Amino acid sequence: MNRIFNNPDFVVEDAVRGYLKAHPDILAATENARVLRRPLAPQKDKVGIVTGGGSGHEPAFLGYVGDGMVDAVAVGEIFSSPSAKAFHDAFVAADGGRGVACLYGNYAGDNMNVKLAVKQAAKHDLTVKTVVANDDVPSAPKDEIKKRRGVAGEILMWKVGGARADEGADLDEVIASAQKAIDATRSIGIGLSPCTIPAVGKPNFSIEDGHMEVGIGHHGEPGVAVMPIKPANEIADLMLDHILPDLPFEKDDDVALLVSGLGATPIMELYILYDRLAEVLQARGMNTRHLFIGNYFTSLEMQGVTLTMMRLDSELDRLLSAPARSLGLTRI
Amino acid sequence: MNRIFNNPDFVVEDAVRGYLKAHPDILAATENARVLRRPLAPQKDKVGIVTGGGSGHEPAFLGYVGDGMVDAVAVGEIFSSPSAKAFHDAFVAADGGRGVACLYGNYAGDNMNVKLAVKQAAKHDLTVKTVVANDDVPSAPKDEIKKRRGVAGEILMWKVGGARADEGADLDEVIASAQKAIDATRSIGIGLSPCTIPAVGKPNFSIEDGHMEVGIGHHGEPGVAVMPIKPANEIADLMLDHILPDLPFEKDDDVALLVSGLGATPIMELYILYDRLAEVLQARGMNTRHLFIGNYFTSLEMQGVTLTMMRLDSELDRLLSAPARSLGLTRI
Amino acid sequence: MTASIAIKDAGGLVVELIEAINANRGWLSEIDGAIGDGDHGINMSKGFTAAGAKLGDPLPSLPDALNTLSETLIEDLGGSMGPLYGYLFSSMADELEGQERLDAEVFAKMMHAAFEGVKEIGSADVGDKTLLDALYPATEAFDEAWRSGKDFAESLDTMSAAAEKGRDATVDMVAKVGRASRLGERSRGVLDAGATSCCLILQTLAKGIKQRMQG
Amino acid sequence: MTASIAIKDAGGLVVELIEAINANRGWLSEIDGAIGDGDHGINMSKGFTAAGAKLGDPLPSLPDALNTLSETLIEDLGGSMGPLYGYLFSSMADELEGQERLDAEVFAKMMHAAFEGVKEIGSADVGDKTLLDALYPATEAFDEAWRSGKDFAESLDTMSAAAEKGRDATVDMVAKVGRASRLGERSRGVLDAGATSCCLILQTLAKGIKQRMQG
Ligand SMILES: Nc1ncnc2c1ncn2[C@@H]1O[C@H](COP(=O)(O)OP(=O)(O)O)[C@@H](O)[C@H]1O
Ligand SMILES: Nc1ncnc2c1ncn2[C@@H]1O[C@H](COP(=O)(O)OP(=O)(O)O)[C@@H](O)[C@H]1O
Ligand SMILES: [Mg+2]
Ligand SMILES: [Mg+2]
Ligand SMILES: [Mg+2]
Ligand SMILES: [Mg+2]
Repeated sequence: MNRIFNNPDFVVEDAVRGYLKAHPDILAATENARVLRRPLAPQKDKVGIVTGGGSGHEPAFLGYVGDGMVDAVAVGEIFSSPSAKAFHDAFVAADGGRGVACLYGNYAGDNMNVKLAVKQAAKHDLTVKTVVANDDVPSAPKDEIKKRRGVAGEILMWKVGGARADEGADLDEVIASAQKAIDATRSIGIGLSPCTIPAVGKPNFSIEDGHMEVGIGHHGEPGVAVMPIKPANEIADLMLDHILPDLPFEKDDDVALLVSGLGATPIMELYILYDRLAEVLQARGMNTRHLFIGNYFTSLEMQGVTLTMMRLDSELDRLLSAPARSLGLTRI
Repeated sequence: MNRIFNNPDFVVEDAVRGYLKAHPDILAATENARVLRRPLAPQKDKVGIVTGGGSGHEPAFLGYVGDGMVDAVAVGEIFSSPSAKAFHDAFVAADGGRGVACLYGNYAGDNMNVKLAVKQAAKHDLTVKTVVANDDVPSAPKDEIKKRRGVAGEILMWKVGGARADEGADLDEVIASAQKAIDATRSIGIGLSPCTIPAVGKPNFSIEDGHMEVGIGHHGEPGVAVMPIKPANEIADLMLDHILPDLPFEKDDDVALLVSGLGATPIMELYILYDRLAEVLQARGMNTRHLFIGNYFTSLEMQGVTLTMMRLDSELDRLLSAPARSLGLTRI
Repeated sequence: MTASIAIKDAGGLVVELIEAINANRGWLSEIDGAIGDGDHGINMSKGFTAAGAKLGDPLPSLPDALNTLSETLIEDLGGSMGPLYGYLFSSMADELEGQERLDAEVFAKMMHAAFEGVKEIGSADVGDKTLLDALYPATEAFDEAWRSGKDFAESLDTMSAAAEKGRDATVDMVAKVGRASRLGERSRGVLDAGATSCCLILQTLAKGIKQRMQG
Repeated sequence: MTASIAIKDAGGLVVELIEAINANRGWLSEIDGAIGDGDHGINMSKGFTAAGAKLGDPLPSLPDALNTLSETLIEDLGGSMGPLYGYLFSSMADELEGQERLDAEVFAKMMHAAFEGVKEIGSADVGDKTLLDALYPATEAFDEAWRSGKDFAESLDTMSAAAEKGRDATVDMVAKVGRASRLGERSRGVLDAGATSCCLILQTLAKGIKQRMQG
């Protein structure tokens, strides 16, 4: 394992300290070392947006704290939910008096910790409502859609929720828009190599050389199939075959597209993939109105890629277009 | 090799096509498939800024085409100089009538091809002047400074040159500012794992597990020492030990800092490193006025990191602050 | 041998739990690596070690020590283990409230409370290949042994054996919750990490209580 | 056996060069991998193959074929090989201008011109562990063999042997230019990739010329 860290048990602490030193204009500390906030948060009379999750997915989650995005974030260990207290303290850091929308991903740990944190907040009359992202198509069949994991679709959900809150919407309206966003979003990941948590010191799973895992999760959760690597164009087709029929996405749909590397995939390969995705979507009569290509939601140094698509209505389109400024996503 | 491509001999073609489809607002095609330009280029009465280099370093080089940055770029094969014709055609694409500044990195192939291209351009009365970046400290001793490679310092040179051209400066002034920029810049890379060119199909060199190569080049060119990996803090110290005395950087200097991953290094590790860099620079009384952390100049899926520092005077400070908009670097 | 121990002197049981977890850190992660993400030992070790640093000297009473452990897990650890083991230990501590001695009756209640606590927060069922699959048979076995006339120490031995049998039975189960559940049939054939740590915890508790009864 | 070949029928020599490069693509990259970046075979193969596609049918004359190869390398290939081999082949073609037959005199001039062309654009010296270290001894050896009374074919054989000796001598050299030069002493002990491809090219030319003389 050839990696850069000091004490493997404190990589998160060390990295958070670096983030705070590097970006004082975007990230501010709170009393809880595992909670960061926008310098402007809590913003009076705006619904607070909170998220949180395990580390190792940078720029997710803390990189989406910013204007028009997330107000406060709870930071977990590598690939592990933040504590209930961290979520709770993030709620407090984000609350401007109109309640807090906690928009997070569907993982057992996050579910439990958020549940405890929301209970705790209620004791202090802080209203928190939640939307749990479940955009990862291969993680469960459609009739068990509530079991699906949340992946890079969360970013679009935060963008929508953050923009809606900026418009002055109340908590229920923000929650409704964020829920609509994730309900209209589908993702799939392809894994090409595993990753190593520094404290573990060895890869968290294995993929045979020359093979790819279709439907892999952000922590290496197994996918639906392992097969010899196909050419980029066929990988693109395969990914679309999984997500297009699931929503379904159809002719004349306006869509947002997010292609994210999992960490170690060369950026040029994302563009090789996009070249085909664009071709197919155009041939199918879909209209890509928002496009994000890069390392938006990673898994340490895993190789692979995720594709996320959202079907837009005029509201989602408007909210995705609204200005935002965070480390991971900026709209001017 | 678990990677995403179609024909390994056409990864550059396929990726360039993807870039053009993805970012029509930032990148425009030219008649030469290996030359991209800003949609606004050639801009009348502005000195044109051109760069070029091998592919596999994304977002370098094409990701720095944009307003306030580079007007046209010549795109080479993976890790291989663009052809003389590509450089020449990029000059033509960038020329708004006041000449072209070709700001590129010191590699044998680039030197030869630029030399041929400049000759060719002169035949058509197109004046091209060059600055060749040589910021990579470990690549040659100080008394052979002209032999040093150009690495991520090129990005800061493009930013300075692009901003100066935007101010309406003439060719000699742009060249002088870009030269000043690179003369005030020092870099060093640490390599932790090799990378694989798809068409080669196996790693381009090897680093023993648990070891790091100090002073490694962007194509895996050997560094000055291979040693067991040190903790992040010691890596930071070691990097500073190489570059601070070389310029030298001193107390009360205003500096710009760029920490770039080589492709597969998790972003959080760059921040772990930065945490220490910031501490040392502050202790030494230096003032970091511009900071860039991320995958700014990569080497496919290599693991490792480069550190680049520029000592600022008021002109360089002003030019780095000027607005810019490109895929790799945006300043509002 | 007395059939109970003094609660206020038994805070050391938590120290022994911490030691047991740290000693098995690598093994627990390895088990988690087969069908999970390979961090169970790290998670547990980090949480338990952090709690250890807060126990203080002299050691607090058993319920205070359990509560310190629980709070540290819930507040600082996160993950799944924070809430799950946090609830497990606070539920145990709750049953010690108002007690001076830990005897078989109290221990039986602690086990039931622990089981209910984990079940409530985690919404998993027995058979889902989780730590419940060590906890539940252990709870039942202790009850039955005690009711059938075995003494406290013998009942603890029966419980330890049942925990181990429960743990080993997870090999044949298909995971229904947690990360491993996405594997479906492919999750069969290996131990569950949480059941393994739970078995370890229960056996360490049993051993520590028995030692204190002898002392 | 005649001591010259008809230039206008000899465009096939370039086809043979392309075939030789493609057949050795992997080997050339492997050599480059030891102290360079492992792409020499890929670079050469891509450039030469692209030129092959432009040669047309029927094949052009030797100088036209060499110029097509040169232009393709310079215009399309890039890297170091584009300019270096581009100049090498255009310099050779220049010496064929106005000639009808390629004999030993003309070939000697081609070799000298090739050497000067590569030296000019690359600014490397003999002994720097580059393709010059195959090209220079080959040029000298051909000259000397011809001057000492050997016939064209024998002189070509002498040249081929010298190119190979020059190539092998790069093993003991320390690279002074190109990527490998950063290795310093560590660049000693292995072949230079460019010298290897250059030797291959010269030997393929020699063999092709000899065959045409027999035919
Ligand atoms: N809902 C649940 N109820 C009980 N135990 C659970 C539940 N979800 C997961 N577990 C247990 O957690 C263990 C994994 O723990 P750990 O690896 O520390 O967390 P994570 O899965 O977040 O990496 C599993 O082996 C399983 O026993
Ligand atoms: N200045 C030069 N003059 C002559 N030959 C050179 C020069 N620079 C490099 N070479 C040759 O180029 C070869 C490497 O070619 P190649 O691998 O295709 O290019 P790159 O180094 O750009 O990857 C070296 O082995 C050497 O023989
Ligand atoms: Mg985990
Ligand atoms: Mg090369
Ligand atoms: Mg785990
Ligand atoms: Mg090479």
